[in-house]
Amino acid sequence: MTSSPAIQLDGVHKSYGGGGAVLRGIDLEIDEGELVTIVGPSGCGKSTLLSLIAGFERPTRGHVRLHGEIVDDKSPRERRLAMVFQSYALYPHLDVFENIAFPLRIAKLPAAEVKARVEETAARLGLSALQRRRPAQLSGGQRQRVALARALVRRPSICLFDEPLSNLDAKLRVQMRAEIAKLHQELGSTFVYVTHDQSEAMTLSDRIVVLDAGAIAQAGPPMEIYERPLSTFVASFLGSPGMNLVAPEALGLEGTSVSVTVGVRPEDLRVTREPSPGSLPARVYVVEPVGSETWVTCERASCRLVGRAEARFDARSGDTVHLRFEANRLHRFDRATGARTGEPLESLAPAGD
Amino acid sequence: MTSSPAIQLDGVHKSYGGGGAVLRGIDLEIDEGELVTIVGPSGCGKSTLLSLIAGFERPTRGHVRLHGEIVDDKSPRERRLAMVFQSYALYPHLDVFENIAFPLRIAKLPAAEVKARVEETAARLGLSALQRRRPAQLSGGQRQRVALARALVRRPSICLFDEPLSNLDAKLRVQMRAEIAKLHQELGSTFVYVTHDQSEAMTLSDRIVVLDAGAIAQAGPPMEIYERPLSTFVASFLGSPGMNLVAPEALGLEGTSVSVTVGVRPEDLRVTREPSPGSLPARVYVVEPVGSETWVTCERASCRLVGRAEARFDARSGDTVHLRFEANRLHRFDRATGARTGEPLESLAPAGD
Amino acid sequence: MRRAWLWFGATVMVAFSVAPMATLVVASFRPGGAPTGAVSDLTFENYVRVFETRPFGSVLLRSFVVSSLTTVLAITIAASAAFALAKLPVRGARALLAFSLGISMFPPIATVSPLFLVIRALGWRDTVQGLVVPYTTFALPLAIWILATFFRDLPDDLYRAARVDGCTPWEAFVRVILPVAGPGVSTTAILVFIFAWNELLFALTFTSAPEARTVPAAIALFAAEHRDPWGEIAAASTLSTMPLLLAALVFQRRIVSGLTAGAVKG
Amino acid sequence: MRRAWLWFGATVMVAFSVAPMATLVVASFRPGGAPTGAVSDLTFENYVRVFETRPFGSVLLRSFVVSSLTTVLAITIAASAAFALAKLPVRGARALLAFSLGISMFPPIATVSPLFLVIRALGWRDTVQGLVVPYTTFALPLAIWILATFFRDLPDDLYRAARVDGCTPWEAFVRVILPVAGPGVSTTAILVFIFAWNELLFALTFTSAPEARTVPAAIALFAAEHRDPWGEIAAASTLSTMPLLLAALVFQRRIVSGLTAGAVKG
Repeated sequence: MTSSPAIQLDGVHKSYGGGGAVLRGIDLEIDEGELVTIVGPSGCGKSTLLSLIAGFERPTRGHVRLHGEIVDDKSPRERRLAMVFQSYALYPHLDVFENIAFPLRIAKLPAAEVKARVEETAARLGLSALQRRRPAQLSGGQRQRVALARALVRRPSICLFDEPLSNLDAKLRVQMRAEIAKLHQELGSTFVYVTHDQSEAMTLSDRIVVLDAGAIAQAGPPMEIYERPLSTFVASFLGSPGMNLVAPEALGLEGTSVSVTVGVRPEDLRVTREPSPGSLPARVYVVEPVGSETWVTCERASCRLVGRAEARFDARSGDTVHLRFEANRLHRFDRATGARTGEPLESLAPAGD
Repeated sequence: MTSSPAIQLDGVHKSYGGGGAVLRGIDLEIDEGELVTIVGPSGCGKSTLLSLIAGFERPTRGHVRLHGEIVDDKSPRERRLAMVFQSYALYPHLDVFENIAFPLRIAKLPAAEVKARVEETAARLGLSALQRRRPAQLSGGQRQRVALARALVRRPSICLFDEPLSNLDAKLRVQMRAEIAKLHQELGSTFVYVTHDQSEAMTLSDRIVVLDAGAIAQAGPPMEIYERPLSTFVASFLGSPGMNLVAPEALGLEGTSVSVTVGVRPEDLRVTREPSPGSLPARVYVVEPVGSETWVTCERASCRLVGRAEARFDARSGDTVHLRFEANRLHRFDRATGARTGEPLESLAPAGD
Repeated sequence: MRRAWLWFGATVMVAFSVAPMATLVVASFRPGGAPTGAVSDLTFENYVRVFETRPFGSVLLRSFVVSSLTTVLAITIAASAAFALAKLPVRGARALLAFSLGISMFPPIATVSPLFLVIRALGWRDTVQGLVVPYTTFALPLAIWILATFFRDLPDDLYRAARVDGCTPWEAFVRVILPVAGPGVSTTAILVFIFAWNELLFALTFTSAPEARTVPAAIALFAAEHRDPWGEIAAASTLSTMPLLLAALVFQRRIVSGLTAGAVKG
Repeated sequence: MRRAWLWFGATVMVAFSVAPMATLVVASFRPGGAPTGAVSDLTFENYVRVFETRPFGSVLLRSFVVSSLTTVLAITIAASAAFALAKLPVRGARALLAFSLGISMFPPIATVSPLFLVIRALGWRDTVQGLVVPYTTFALPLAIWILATFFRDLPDDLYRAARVDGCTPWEAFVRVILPVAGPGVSTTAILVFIFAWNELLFALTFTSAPEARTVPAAIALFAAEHRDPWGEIAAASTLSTMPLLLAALVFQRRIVSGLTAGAVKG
């Protein structure tokens, strides 16, 4: 292990001829052995960031360093990273064994070692029985495993993941997610994982980097970002359903001197049929049962708020329900800039409606 | 309103030359004004089912009836349904107004009425300002709205949805889901909604039809299916994370004379650091924080179980944790057939470990 | 390395296609078509003679009529056929397309004599249809193939959406598929036009009247005359490329985007 | 309606391509090449004469050598160029491709005379390279275009994956792109081979020795002889289609799937 971070981005800009900048001054250090997810809506530049690290493109300004060394002009081959692609990118003319063996064959390893390492990796990913199949004969989940095996067979110190699970169905996605987390624990490699799915970012990461329009909106451990989002963008991006962001009046709060937007997470907003002390009445807009609980979208002071009710919550559109929340679960943002402006709104006393 | 169901499938089989059957004897009635989701993993035949209703294909055996009339030999044009496609299928050479107007123009409505109805529909879907844009200039969410508007402008009595939200990102998907539910309430049309996403099915539907390998595995209201799944397939398909299905021993239960698989939903399996009366010890496999709670995958008696812990649950892989559940939240399935075999396992007393 | 190849390729291309073309144009402006000489020698004499001593005006017209008719006919048939192949579930479509492509690949020199008997039997020698029908037949398979490739790239849902929206298959074709596949259709039309415009063998065999010839046939027969017609050949050749050049200039963007659609990165 | 069109189309196709082909094959087995007559009249006389009184063996060989070399050369260059166009970010790639396609579309009759001067100056008359080089030049643009279309359809990630796995661009091309695009490459190769095999005009102009001719040129010159060679023309034509037919039979599945890939539903 060296003392330099595994990956270091120094003021990386990227723009394509004519168009605006895709990445605007990214500074990021990723330590040896970390699992960092880069997350953001489509078009935020996250795939470009991965391309720059992988070496498919070079930064317009700034530098990419791997293990301390500037690699801007190095080809992907020289950077010796591994990568898992969204489309899997398996070689359709090769069988599973040869797909996994491909990087070793290119590296001209002796046949015996190739065989040993491929078989070990295949076994680890539960592919031993499929080694002679062609990619076309595999299911989506099996292809995903082959892609993982091909990336990991070289025992790379850095492995990049470009939305690797987004072509799988929901069930398999949750399962593979856990397996990738497990692989990371076992291998100790540095994983950089790009996704647009906040739930993958939340569950997998040591650290999340939220990108917004080519710049880092926030970076930190998942729960820190979740509990203390630095902007309305981050607040609404993480969590499902996302944080409610409304005028203070909608939550029965007095406005302070500055214009603020108040945020409250749906799970912190209890919806009940009966009023309770301090609860606020609201009209039901739509009710969405998810099995273990029910999400209720309500209208109040011309704002929509999503709150949580119990599993078999029975209400129809137009009914009156009651909302309750704890003041220390509120977030406060500047209405103009969207930036977090202070600690949760304890100073604002809930008012009667 | 007629007394016949809006859509009726009578023993519908569908097979393609040479291959096996894609649909095997589907019997289904969908009432006027219902919102029915057809859900299942990829390859279960749900898109074929929609194609048969829309009239792109005809059943190999059995009949499709719309409002009581057999329509097997009618073209999509004659069936007068509307449909929203996964790819949106907007006409790229027409602007938003003309896209929405297209079905009315084909029906040769007078220009003034076309204009009035398109503008009303565009307004309802928040597209008024975009009427002169081409589809290529729209975002994914806007395209989705145009596709919805084009389907609804004809005020169809039946509207089909073929995974309409699967190309949107998670945030927008949740938002559009609520809007579709709202549109259904307002319009009172019959909606048939195909999806592979169980959460869409749970939140949207009056009734869910779960398809498995071309046959109906279960049909009923969302909460009924969620709380009383008739097979392990349905049990594991609905809910996220899906139901744990394990040998009775893994939950410290005595096996009965028949071979059973026991199911428990992750939200019914509390994970704590400290033991409590009746709790079972287990080893942590992987920990996944999702913000509002933490999903913990544990290993016990060589089975994996996912349970729910509080938001900032701090455990590492290999730690020992404790599982607690209520006996009346257990489900029992026949191990061989996967079919539900009886009421929740109250008769089986939890045993010491 | 890559640069060296590029230069080598460019040189070969210049030597064997651009240079001959340029020589030709220069020669067309010189007395007697001498390829070299002083700049002051430039003359329009060859162009004048092409029209004065020969029926080159009617030859140009005939070429234009034959090529245009072939294009319209071939594209109309090919577009419908390609649409059916690409979007409707036609049984044996692959085999049919492959068979017809195979037919069109047989050496023209081998079919020209029996085809001549057919044309003569129909009394179509020196007629427009005597060229348009065989040209269409031979252009059709490739036109169908190219169009089907373009149509196939259009998502199926587009056609299905049009059907659900109340279109008959024909309406869906005319109102949705055809406009959306516009660049592909014009590209194919241009390819067919060029094929018909350049075709020599059938034109030479199926026409005998000087006025009924197309441009390539007329040029080929200049050489068969008693005196040396080099300057006139150059002038006629240059003239014959004019319509193509004009069309290329007018439709430049469409052709480039049509021809390179799907073939070039970015 | 649809059926009627189908029958009409089939009839035209039979009348103008299948029927002449069939006539030709029948005529090749009759004395003097008479198109009709009793079945008992069948003879191999025409075939024997083609080889005994003419150098048709060496003509076939020459055709084969020229076409094969053209194919190998054109595919090698075109595949690399198409790969660069389709997968590497080459500046001006579209314009370059469109320009070269444009060049290859000028009437061959217009370029044949100046090209003749080039060939004569290089001393390439009656040589193999005198045909292979111009053929390659003219086949290249279309070959690049078709191959680039095939390569473009391959996902970018495939190339990127090969690069990450340690390949140089060339290794990625040879070990991944080329094998995966196999059907497209063979289809293009066959098209180029057929073009070279059937080409008449250049072959006629750039060769004069009877042994240096290719098949179409040789057949064309049969007709210029003193006695009536109809039977021999038929025999030679039939023979000349044999290699194509054989190739078509051998590679049948590949050709069909290559030609119809992306063009036909299902």
